Amino acid sequence: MTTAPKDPGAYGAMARTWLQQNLTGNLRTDRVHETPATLDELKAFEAAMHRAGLAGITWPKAYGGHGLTLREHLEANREIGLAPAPNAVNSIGKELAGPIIQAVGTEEQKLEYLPKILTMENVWCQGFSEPGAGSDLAALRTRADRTSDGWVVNGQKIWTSGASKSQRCLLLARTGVKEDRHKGLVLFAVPMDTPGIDTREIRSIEGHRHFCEVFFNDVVVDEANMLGAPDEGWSAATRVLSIERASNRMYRSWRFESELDHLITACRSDARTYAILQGYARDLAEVRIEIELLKGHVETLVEALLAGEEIGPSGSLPKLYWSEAHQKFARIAAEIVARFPTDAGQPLLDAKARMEAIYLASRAETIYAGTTEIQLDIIAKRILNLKKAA
Amino acid sequence: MTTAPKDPGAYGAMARTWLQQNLTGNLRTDRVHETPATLDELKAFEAAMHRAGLAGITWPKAYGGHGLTLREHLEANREIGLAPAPNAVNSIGKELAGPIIQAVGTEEQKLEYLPKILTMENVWCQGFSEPGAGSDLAALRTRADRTSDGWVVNGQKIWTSGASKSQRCLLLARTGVKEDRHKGLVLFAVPMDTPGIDTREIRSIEGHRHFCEVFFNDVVVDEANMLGAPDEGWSAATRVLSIERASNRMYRSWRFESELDHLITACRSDARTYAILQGYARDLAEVRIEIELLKGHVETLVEALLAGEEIGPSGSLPKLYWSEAHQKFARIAAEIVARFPTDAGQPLLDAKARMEAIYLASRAETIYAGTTEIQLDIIAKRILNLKKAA
Amino acid sequence: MFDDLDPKDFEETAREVMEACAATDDLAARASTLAEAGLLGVIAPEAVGGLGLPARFAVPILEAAGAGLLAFPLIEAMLLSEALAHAHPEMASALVSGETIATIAWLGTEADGIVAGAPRGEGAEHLLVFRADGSAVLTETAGLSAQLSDQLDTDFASATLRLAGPLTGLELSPDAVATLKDNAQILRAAFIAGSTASCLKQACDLAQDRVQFGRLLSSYQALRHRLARDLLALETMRMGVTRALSNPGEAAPMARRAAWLGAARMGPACAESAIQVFGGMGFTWEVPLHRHLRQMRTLAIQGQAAASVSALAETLISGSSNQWYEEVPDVV
Amino acid sequence: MFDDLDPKDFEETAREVMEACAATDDLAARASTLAEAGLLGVIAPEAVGGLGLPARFAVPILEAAGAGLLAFPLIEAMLLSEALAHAHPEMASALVSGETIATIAWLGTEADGIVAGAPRGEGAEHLLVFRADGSAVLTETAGLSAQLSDQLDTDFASATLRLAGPLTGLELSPDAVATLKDNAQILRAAFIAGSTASCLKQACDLAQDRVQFGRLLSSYQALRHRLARDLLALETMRMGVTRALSNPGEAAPMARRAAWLGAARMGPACAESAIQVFGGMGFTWEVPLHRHLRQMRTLAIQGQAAASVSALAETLISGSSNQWYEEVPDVV
Repeated sequence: MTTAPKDPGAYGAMARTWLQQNLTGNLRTDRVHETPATLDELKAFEAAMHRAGLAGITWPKAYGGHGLTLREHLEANREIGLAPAPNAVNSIGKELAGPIIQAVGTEEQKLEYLPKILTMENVWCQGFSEPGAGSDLAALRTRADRTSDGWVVNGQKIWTSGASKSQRCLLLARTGVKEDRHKGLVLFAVPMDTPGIDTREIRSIEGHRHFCEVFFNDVVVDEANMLGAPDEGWSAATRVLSIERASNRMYRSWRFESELDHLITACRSDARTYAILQGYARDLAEVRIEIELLKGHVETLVEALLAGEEIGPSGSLPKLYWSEAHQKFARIAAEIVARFPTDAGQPLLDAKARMEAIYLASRAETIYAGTTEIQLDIIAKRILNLKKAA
Repeated sequence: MTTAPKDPGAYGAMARTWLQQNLTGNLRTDRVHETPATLDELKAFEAAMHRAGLAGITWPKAYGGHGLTLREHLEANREIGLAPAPNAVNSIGKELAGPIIQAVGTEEQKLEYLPKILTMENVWCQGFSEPGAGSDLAALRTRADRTSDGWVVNGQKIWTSGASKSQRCLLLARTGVKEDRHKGLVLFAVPMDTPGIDTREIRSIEGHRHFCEVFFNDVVVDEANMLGAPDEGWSAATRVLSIERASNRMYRSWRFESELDHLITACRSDARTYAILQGYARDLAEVRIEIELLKGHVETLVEALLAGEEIGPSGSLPKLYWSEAHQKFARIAAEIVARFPTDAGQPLLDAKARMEAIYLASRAETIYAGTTEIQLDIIAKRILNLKKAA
Repeated sequence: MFDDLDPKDFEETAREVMEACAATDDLAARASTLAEAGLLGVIAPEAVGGLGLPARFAVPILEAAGAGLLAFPLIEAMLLSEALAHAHPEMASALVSGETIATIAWLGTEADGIVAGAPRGEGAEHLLVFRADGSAVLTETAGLSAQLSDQLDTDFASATLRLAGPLTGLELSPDAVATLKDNAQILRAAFIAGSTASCLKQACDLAQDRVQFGRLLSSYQALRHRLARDLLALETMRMGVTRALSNPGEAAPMARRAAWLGAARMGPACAESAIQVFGGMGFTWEVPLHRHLRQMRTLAIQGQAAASVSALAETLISGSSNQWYEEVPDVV
Repeated sequence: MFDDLDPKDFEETAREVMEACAATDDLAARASTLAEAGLLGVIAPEAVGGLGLPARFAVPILEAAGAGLLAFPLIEAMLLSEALAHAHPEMASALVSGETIATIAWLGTEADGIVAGAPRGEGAEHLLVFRADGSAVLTETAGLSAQLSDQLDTDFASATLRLAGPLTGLELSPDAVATLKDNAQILRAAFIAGSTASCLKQACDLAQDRVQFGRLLSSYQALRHRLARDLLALETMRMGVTRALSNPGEAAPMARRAAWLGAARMGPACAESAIQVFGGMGFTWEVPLHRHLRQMRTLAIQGQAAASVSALAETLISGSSNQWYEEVPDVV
C-alpha cells in the first residue's frame, strides 16, 4: 500500500524558516491589535519574499525568476498558506500578467515587464470586467482604435483591484464592434500614469477601498505595449482566467487550514469559548475534510501542469470547491465568534476580528473569477458535455 | 403581547382518546417486531376512524361526512400525526377524489361515490401520471373517445398508488390530440373491474409493491362516470394537485415531530446511543425548528381555506418546505441508526427499522406531486412573477 | 376585537415614516417622526399614550423598519413601553411620545462590568441592563463609555458599554424581564422578515433588469430557483410569526422560539443570496444588501440565536413528551 | 517503477470481469472469474501469486467493481491477501487464486458474541473477526448463523453473525489489523468513486434522452447544475484517493482519512441526486440507482464513517499543530 516517500520538502523547510524570521507582528493577519503594515511595508516584505525565493519561483532566471518548478512553488506556498501572512499586493502581476507576458509577449516585453513585477517596482492591476459585463467578458465595450500615433483607448473598467496603487494595467479592449463578442479583443500593458486614465475607488462591503473603477478617455497606448496580436486578446484572456481559476493563490487550502487552526486555538484560550466550540465540532470536522480534499485538487493540478497537460475547463473545479467550502467555514466561524463573551481576552478578539473579516470577504469568493453559476455552467457544458437539445 | 386563548381543542382531545384505545400494536409503525396489520385490518381501522369522527370530518353529512370545519379536521390530524399510525389506504379517495367529486360531480355522483369512500367500500386510485408524462401532465396521451356506447379509453398510467387494491380510478384522459396540451382533458370515475383494465405492480426502492402501472385497452366508461364537463378535466386536475400540495396529509408536520420524538426516545434507552445522539443535537434542533415552522405553513393554509381564499401556487410552499426538511431529517436519522451497536435492544431495533424505511421513502418526497424543480419553477413564475424576457 | 382595524393599514404609513427616518441623521428627530405616526406606542396601553393594539399590529411596522434599515431602537422602545407601563407609566409615556430614547444591552449583565449589544447605545438616554438574578435596571447612559460592539454592524450601531459600579434606576422584576425577552423574539423575527423582504425585492428587481450573456438574469433557472427558495424562506418566517402570535396555547413557547430562530437562520442567508444575485455590485458598500446582512446578523447576536439553538438542542434530547413512546425505557 | 504499466490498463478488463460476475449468482464462480483476470491479487506480493503492484493499480479495479455493483468481498480479498502474505502465505495464495473466499466482520468484536457488517458473510468460508485488544482472528464460518445486517443493503449482503464461543484460526497482530483498517479506507473510497461515477453517468444519459415540458431534461439549468455538482464531488473523491496514495509523508494519515470520509459523505449524496434526476423511475427497484445508494451506505457503515467524523471532530478541537499560534495560551 505504500510507495517510496517523496522529497521531504527542503524548499518548504527553507520557506518556513524564512517566514518565521521575517513575518513580523504588524504583517500578521492574526494580530489585529498591532498597528497594521503600511502599503510600503507590505511591498518591501513582498520584494524580500522574492529575493528569498518565495516568489517568482518558476519564472526563468533571465526575467528575474528562480528558474525552478511548480513543485517548489507548491512547497513554498504550503508554508505561505500555513502562516498568517498578508495577501500579495502584486498578485495580479505575479499570477496573471506575468504568465500572460511569458506566453504571448515579445522578448523585449518580457525583459521590460517581468523583473519589475518581482521587485515590486511595478504593481499591476487587471482591466477586464466592465459595468454590464461582469462575468460576461465577451460583452465588454471598452474600445481600442488604431491610429497613426498608436492605439487610442476609450471606455470604463470596474472591479479593478488595486488600480489606484498600480503602475501597470493589463487591459482588455475591443478593436471591433460589440456584436463581435469574443472576436477582436486585444490586450495591452498600459502604464497607469498615461494621461486620460482616471481611477475611482469603490468601497467594498468590508469597508475597504481596494476595488476601483478605471476610466479611459482617449488614452494613447503605444504599439509596443500591445501583448500578442490584436485578435489574440480573447484566447490570452481565456487562458488567464483558466490559470486564475486553477492555480491562482496556490496557498489557499493551507491558508484555509490555518484559519481553522487559528479559530480552534483561540477558542481553547477560554473555557467558555471552548464549550461553544464543542457544539460545532462535527461541522468543523467536515470543514477539515474539505480542506484536505481541496489540497487534493491543488496537488492534482500541479501534477497535471508539470506533466504539460492543458487545464481548460477543469480549472473550474478547485475554484468552485474552494469558494463554497470556504464560505461554509466562514459562516460557521462567524457564528462561533459572535458568541464570544463580552469580556473576551485579546486572543479571542484577534480571532473574532479575523473571522468576521473572512466572513465578509468570503461573500465575494463565489462571485469573482466567474460566479458559481458560471463555473457550474462551464462544468456542465465543457466537462460533462451535456446536450441542450436532442 | 397576548390574545385570548383559542378553543383548547376538544375535538383533538377526543381524537387522542380514541387513538389511544384503538391504535393497537400491530397497526403501529413504531413496532416492527409485531406482526404487521393485513390490508383488511388496515381498512377496518380506517373505517372505524371515520365512524369515530377522525375522517370525512369536513364532508357534508348528506354524503357520509361529519359536517364540521377544517379546524376540527386540523385538530384531529394533529393527533393522528403525533401517533405512530399507519398511512391511510384510501387517501386518494379522501383527499383527491372526494374533493373533486364535491366540486364538479352531479348530485347522483356525490351520493353514489362519497359515502363509500368513507366506509372503505370503495378504495380509489389516481390515474394521472404516464410514462413520459411524469410531472408534465399536459403531455399525457391516454385517449378517451366518445362513441355511441359511451367513452372508450386507451392508454397507460403509471405511479398509480394502490391500483391493484382499488375499486375506483380517478382517471385523466385526453379527448383531443397531444398537441392540445392542457385543453381537452377529461376526468372519469372508472370502476377498476371494468373489462380491459390491467394492473401491474412496480416494486419501489423500499421493496414494496404499492405503485402500479395500469393499462387501459378499449375500456368502455359510461357517460355517468364522467366528472364535470369533457373540457373541465384540466382545471379540475389542477385544482386536485393544488389541494394535494397544500392540504394533503395535513398531519404531516406532527407525524414528522413524532418520528423525531421516536428517534430521541429510542436513543435514550441506551447510554451508547445517547452519546451518539448528542453529536447530532444541534442538527436535530434545527430540524425541530423546521417542524415547528412547517406547522405554521399548515395552520396558515387552514386559516386561508377557512377564510375562503384560493390556494393556487402557494400550495407549492408547504410541499417544498416539508419535503426538503423531512429528507434532511431522514438523512440524519439514517446516519444515527446506522451507528447503533450490533447488540442493540428492541426499542433501538424498532427505531432503526422505522428510520431506515423513512429514509428510503423520503427519496420520493421531492419527486411526487410535482418535483422540487417544478415547485421552484411554479414559485418563480406564479408567485414571484419573474420575467423571462425584457 | 379591533374589527375596524387591520394590521395592513399600518404598512403604508410605516413605510413613509421609515423613509423620513432614513433621511435624517438625528436620532431624536427619528424618535419624533416615529412617535407622531403612533408607531412607538402601537402595542403600549392607551394609559401611557399607546394604541393598545395586539402584537400583530406591530408586525407591519417592524417589517417596514427592517426593510427601511431603521437606525433606531424601535424594538426596545416597544418592549420597554409595554414592560414599564404599569409600574412606571411616566417613563413609558416618555418612550411612547419619543421624548426620551431608551435601549437595551442585550448581552452581558451588570456584574460583568461591561455590557454589549445595545442598539444605538451611544445615542440613547436610558439603558436597560440585565442582572444575574434575572431582574434588570434602567439606568442613564450619561457618563458611560460606548463603542461599537461588532464590526459586522453599521446601521444598528450596537454598542458595548463599560459600567462604572452598581447601577441605579427603574427596576424590572425577573418575571417582567422574562416576558420582555420572550416578546423580543417575535419583534425581532418580524424585523428580520422585513429586512429579508427588502433583500428579495432588490434581487428580483435587479434580475429583471440586468442582461448577462444576452439574456435577462431572471430568465436563468438557477437564479429563478434561488429567488424561489428565498421567497419560501420569507413566507416561512412570516407564517412563523403569525402562528406564534395567534397560538398562545401550550405550543406557544416553541412556536415563538421557532419563529425567532428560523428568522435568525434564514434572514442572513437570504441577504447572502441577494448579494450573490447582484454579483460584484452586491459586494459594494453602496448597494445596501450588506447593511441588511449586518442588521440581521446583529439582531441574531442580540437575541443570542446561536446559543439558543444549542439550548434547544439540549432540551430536545433530554426527553420527549410524546405519550406514544412512554413504554420505551429511559436509561440516561 | 512499473513504467511499462498504467493503472488505466486495468479499466477495460475490470469492466468486463464485473459484467461477467453480475451474470452469475454463484459466489465461487465470481471468485474464479476475478482471480483468472488477476484482479484479486493485483496488490498482493508475487510470492503468493499476486502481481505485487502498488495500491494505485487497485483503484480502477475497485472503481469498476463499484460501478458494476460487484457482489463479492473484493476489498476484503485484497486486504487479507496482503495482510496474510508473509505469515500465512498458503491462505493468501488461496485467496488470490479464488480457491477460497474470506470476508471481514467490520463491526463488533469477538467479545460481543455477535459481529456484523461482513460482506457476503453468508457465502464466505473464512471470516476475520476483530478482538478488543486490537488483534484479529480468521475463523471458519461453518456453523455460524448469519443474517442480513441492514435493510438498506442488498448486493453487498452484509451479514450479522452470532459467534459460538472463543474463535480459533490464523491470527493477525494489532499492528497488522491497524494497517489493514487504514488501507481499507482507500479501497472503499475507490469503490465508492466507481459507484458514484455509475450514478452520474446514468443520470447524464437519462437527462440527455428524456423530454419534459417539450425540452430535453439536460437543457434545464437546475439539472445541469445538479449534475455539475455531482461531477465536482466525483472528481474531488478521485483526487482525494490519488493524493492519499501518492503522499505518504506526515500528511498521509489525514489524506487517507479525508479521502475516505469525503467519499462516504459525497457518494450517497450523488446517488440521491441521480434518483432525483430520474424522478419516479429513480424510485423503482428496477433502476439500479437504489442499489448504488445501498452499496455506498453499506460501505460507509462498514467503515464506520459517521463515528470516524465524530472522532476526527474530537481530535480537531483538542489542539492545533500550527506553530504560528503557539503564543496563544491553551487553558482547556
